[in-house]
Amino acid sequence: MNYNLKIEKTEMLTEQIFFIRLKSEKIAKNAVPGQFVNIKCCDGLDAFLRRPISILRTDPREGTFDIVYMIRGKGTDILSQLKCGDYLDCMGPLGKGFTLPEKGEKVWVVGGGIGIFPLLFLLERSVDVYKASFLGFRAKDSIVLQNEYEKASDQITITTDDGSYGVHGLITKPFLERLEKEKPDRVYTCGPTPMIKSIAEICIERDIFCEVSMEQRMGCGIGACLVCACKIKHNDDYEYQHVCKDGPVFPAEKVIF
Amino acid sequence: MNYNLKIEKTEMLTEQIFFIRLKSEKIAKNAVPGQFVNIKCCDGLDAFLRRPISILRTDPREGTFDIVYMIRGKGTDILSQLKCGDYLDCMGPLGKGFTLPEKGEKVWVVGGGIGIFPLLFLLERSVDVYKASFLGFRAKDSIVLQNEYEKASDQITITTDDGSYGVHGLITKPFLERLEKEKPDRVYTCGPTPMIKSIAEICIERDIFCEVSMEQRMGCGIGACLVCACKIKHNDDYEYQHVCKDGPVFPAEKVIF
Amino acid sequence: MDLSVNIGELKLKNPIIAASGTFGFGREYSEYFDLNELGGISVKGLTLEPRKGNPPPRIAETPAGILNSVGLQNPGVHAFIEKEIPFLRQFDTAIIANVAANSIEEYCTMVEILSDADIDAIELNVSCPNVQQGCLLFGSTASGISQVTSAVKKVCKKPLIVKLTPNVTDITEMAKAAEDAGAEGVSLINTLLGMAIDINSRKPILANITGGLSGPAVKPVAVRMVYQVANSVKIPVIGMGGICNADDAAEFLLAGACAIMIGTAGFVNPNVWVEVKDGLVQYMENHGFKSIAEVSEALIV
Amino acid sequence: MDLSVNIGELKLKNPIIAASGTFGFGREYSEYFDLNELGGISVKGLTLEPRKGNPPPRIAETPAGILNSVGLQNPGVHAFIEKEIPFLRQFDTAIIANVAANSIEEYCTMVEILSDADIDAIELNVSCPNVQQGCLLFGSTASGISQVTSAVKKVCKKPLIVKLTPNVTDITEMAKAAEDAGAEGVSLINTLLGMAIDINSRKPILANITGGLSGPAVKPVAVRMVYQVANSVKIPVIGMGGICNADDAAEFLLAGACAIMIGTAGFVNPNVWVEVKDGLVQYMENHGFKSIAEVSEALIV
Ligand SMILES: Cc1cc2nc3c(=O)[nH]c(=O)nc-3n(C[C@H](O)[C@H](O)[C@H](O)COP(=O)(O)OP(=O)(O)OC[C@H]3O[C@@H](n4cnc5c(N)ncnc54)[C@H](O)[C@@H]3O)c2cc1C
Ligand SMILES: Cc1cc2nc3c(=O)[nH]c(=O)nc-3n(C[C@H](O)[C@H](O)[C@H](O)COP(=O)(O)OP(=O)(O)OC[C@H]3O[C@@H](n4cnc5c(N)ncnc54)[C@H](O)[C@@H]3O)c2cc1C
Ligand SMILES: Cc1cc2nc3c(=O)[nH]c(=O)nc-3n(C[C@H](O)[C@H](O)[C@H](O)COP(=O)(O)O)c2cc1C
Ligand SMILES: Cc1cc2nc3c(=O)[nH]c(=O)nc-3n(C[C@H](O)[C@H](O)[C@H](O)COP(=O)(O)O)c2cc1C
Ligand code: FES
Ligand code: FES
Repeated sequence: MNYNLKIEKTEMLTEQIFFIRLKSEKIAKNAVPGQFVNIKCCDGLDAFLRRPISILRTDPREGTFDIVYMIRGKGTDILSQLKCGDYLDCMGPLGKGFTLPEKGEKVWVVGGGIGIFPLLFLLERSVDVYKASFLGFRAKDSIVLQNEYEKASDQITITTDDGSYGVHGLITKPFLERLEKEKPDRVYTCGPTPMIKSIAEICIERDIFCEVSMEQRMGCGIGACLVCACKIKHNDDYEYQHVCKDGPVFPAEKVIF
Repeated sequence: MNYNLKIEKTEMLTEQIFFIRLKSEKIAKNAVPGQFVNIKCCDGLDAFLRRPISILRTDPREGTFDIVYMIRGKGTDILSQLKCGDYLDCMGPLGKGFTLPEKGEKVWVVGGGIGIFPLLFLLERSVDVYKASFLGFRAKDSIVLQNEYEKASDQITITTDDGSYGVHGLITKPFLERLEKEKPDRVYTCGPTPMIKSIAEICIERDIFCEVSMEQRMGCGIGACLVCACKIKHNDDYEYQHVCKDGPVFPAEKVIF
Repeated sequence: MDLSVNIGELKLKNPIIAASGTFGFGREYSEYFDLNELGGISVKGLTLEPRKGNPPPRIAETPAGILNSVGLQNPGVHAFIEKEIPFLRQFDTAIIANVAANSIEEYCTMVEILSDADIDAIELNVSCPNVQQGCLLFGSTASGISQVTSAVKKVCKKPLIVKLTPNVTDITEMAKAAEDAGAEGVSLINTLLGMAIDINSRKPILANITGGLSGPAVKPVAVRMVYQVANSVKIPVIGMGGICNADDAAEFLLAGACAIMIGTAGFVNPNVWVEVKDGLVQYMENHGFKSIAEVSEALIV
Repeated sequence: MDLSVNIGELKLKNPIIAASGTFGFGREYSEYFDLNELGGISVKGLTLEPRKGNPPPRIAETPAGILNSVGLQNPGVHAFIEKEIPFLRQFDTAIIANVAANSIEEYCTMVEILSDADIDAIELNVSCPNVQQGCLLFGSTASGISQVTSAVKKVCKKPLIVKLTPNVTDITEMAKAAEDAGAEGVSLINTLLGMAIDINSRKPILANITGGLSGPAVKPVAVRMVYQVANSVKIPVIGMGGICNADDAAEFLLAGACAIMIGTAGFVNPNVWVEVKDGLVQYMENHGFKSIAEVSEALIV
């Protein structure tokens, strides 16, 4: 098998955040929201393992899909040097995605930092539903894809940790405030562990359907090596399931943070 | 210190052999024939150590120098992908070069394969002397820089192992035949060990001045790590000298092959 | 050209084996390549009871390698027999059961159970660095290895391979102990104990603090140990540690191995096992080797 | 910010030391950077008589590392004292004499001689993998280490550091043996024994067949051993093995080292020692560390 995909477009969204569009009929056709691709950032030893990156959205007609990533270390740094026309080795689509909402439901998505990326795909695939987006960023200069999320949502709330844009503080605040007034049918969340943990707890308390997308360091990316463990309730005990295969999306009430 | 040099020109001489011109006032000014540069073929881990490559020639006015290399493995393969305008990390000039001939002397150079490269610089720097070149190649398609060597020599003999060009067989044959008729003042040789060994022996027998340029795997390239050992006569015993610092050029009669 | 290899009664149609713990029970990779291509599969390390394994993170990337601290998460030997063997048996490839335990009794119980199961060989894992008691303890001394091996040997009805840890002063003593105690073969190396620290959080990257190093970084140590062991025992040696391509595999065979295992490289390239097999055939053709045995004896020193 | 470090009587102005055998006697690198930048220099391993060393090739490149088999080529302790100390003394940096020998007597004789020489410390090399007799033998057992160390200690008038080999089952036993025998500090790791084969010539790349592995590949093993040793002895620990940048150095300090040595990385980047020193200062500023000691105690487990 050959996993080299042609890069159709690259864009620098901020100093740290980059966009890549890749050609793949297979992934464009089969990917569902919440799934990811596992990327070999370069030949050779410099970023030895593959890097998991969420599928931001697909375009089945064009046979392309998009990813957006933030520079964190060696691998993403190397990715940021890729140009249109280069090839990138991606395995995917991988993992279990979100449960799509039913017609007419009220959907709230809550994302923080790089956790917002899998949620756009979910919003775009959720049709005939009411969609509210709660997005938390570090600061104004780290806000990306605002237009896309506005287009994909009926209502959008943005917070920044430093108050440099939108509501000042954590995204959980406006989320809670709105919960006082109304109750969504489904909540989907992805982002820093403290954030998704509190969103999950809030929803469980109120008994609202909630799915969380988890992150964990990976090896094989397909369920064979068992390194990407996520602690999951199992009867009155727990077991380690695996983010790459059983996840990255899990029912909030199942996850032991 | 910064060792990144701008690549001013690259050229593919054969499928396997490449030419690079690099900008460096320092190296262009100071390098002498027989010296080499030690090259970091890429950032990172894929070709971890530097690769020693001879200085083919310098252009002090332009402040450039040239190298020619053959693809052997990882490092040289990576080098072959470099383009004009890229930067290359080179330490040098390194090592001890050839003893230049005196006015009016008869100079013969004997090179085999990649061993021919340091000899061009020597020929071009040897003025007011008679210069004969004996160059051995694997086959016609591995012959490179023929014009340059013809320009730089008064007479040139080329052999190929398979007879596909020039004289059929090893370069030692025509070298010996000509020795029957006349005797040079100086012989300089570089190439495969069997070749330089026999050239050295032939010259020692006949008591002709002969210098050989040696190859050895290197670490630091500057004489600190002692890995690039070359067995050298020492009184009636031997000692290990070091190709990167005491060499690569050694007096033929000193080397224990 | 003859790619087949015999390790005691164990017959491998080719010397390419999936390394234990990197390949699960074959289900996942079966979607990426035809498992019939493999000489054998060493399954995830099995214990008598199911094991949850260690908390995450369980993996850290290091220069040219990885650290893992899975800690033998597995469904237990019974679930393996019921659920996994039937799946694996669909393929024409040897099933090697990798067995870990905390006591000699437990090793024996498991080997008894597996002796009546439909598997082709048992790989005694006395070298797992990621569990507290047992296991590695036995593998770290010659006496420990000979105790476990001879005890197991009494009840074992399958070819027995002892998997050695590289975290010892003299690997040849360990191999000899296994040979003397009746092992049909030895496999090496398991992982080198290592550690990585996140200098910003100031915490070890692995929740388990230390983990096992594998991948290209360990290859020179593995080749050296295979070479030493192959020159000190008469039983077949299965070599592994950082193999990423056919050249690496050839290096292990030249060092004296009769077969090789590949693990970590598969994380990056799920076709690696097939590519190594095809590349090895190419190498043997180019160098006029007619059998694996010829390669294993071709080193010139 | 206080970069100084004390190892017994040995005072280092900063924790960056050139690793033995990779830096000669400083002459070559003095043309590339100001040796006054270094906390110390551990010179090429010295023997009583001059040594020719092993035949070439003496180096092989491996994934993220190198193998070397220099075999202690050196001019002998007397030539060192006459010719090299005067050169090194021009610089404000600690001179650490790395001492290798084949017998306890020889170790003692050398240490006696060096005790009267103008050096700052002695690093007892009981861990060179590239010479036939002696050396590594002593370093591979706790009893060997305590014998050599206590014998040497009787005649040693300089701070004594024992350099440990990683090729052992339990590095903490070795460190404890050195501590109990009176060593002021331990340094680790020396090289991991490895091997590389040229699959086309079918010969080992090194004329010596095996050699010592160093460079980034060994870092996780080195960090783990430094962590284990720092938690099992009270004397200072000097860490090394694959350090290429300030982040790597910080990793070793967090693991419990009080100083670090750098060798192989200098082959690729002759400025590495200076860059690591400057980068470490940066790291300490960013994280509010005021002294090296604070970093050495900052690991959160
Ligand atoms: C299912 C999933 C989806 C993700 N989607 C995105 C996305 O859409 N956009 C985005 O910017 N990031 C995403 N991430 C995080 C991304 O994988 C890491 O930021 C990236 O692997 C860092 O690699 P690096 O080489 O830059 O960092 P390094 O620190 O050099 O990486 C070293 C090792 O640690 C692993 N690692 C480091 N941080 C993480 C992390 N947070 N999660 C998992 N592994 C990590 C790397 O994969 C690598 O193996 C996702 C992670 C997961 C698990
Ligand atoms: C003083 C000197 C001058 C040289 N000049 C030239 C030149 O002008 N043109 C040219 O094509 N080649 C030259 N060589 C040979 C060149 O250094 C090697 O071909 C090159 O290092 C191979 O690197 P690689 O990554 O392609 O091969 P790999 O096999 O991947 O290299 C692996 C390791 O072995 C070392 N190595 C492999 N072959 C040699 C060799 N023959 N000599 C030294 N080290 C080796 C490499 O440096 C590297 O450290 C010279 C060698 C020396 C010592
Ligand atoms: C994630 C992971 C899990 C492993 N689990 C086991 C195991 O359960 N039993 C075992 O004997 N070896 C186990 N190993 C060791 C491998 O089988 C192999 O010995 C080692 O990884 C070296 O080979 P490699 O470099 O090709 O991976 C594991 C290795 C990894 C990377
Ligand atoms: C070429 C070479 C020669 C060495 N010689 C010695 C030596 O003489 N004495 C010694 O104690 N260690 C010696 N070593 C080991 C280093 O001092 C150091 O312990 C090891 O290389 C790990 O550090 P590094 O990865 O930074 O190189 C040598 C290492 C290399 C690469
Ligand atoms: S990464 Fe291997 S199981 Fe998830
Ligand atoms: S390469 Fe280090 S001394 Fe020659």
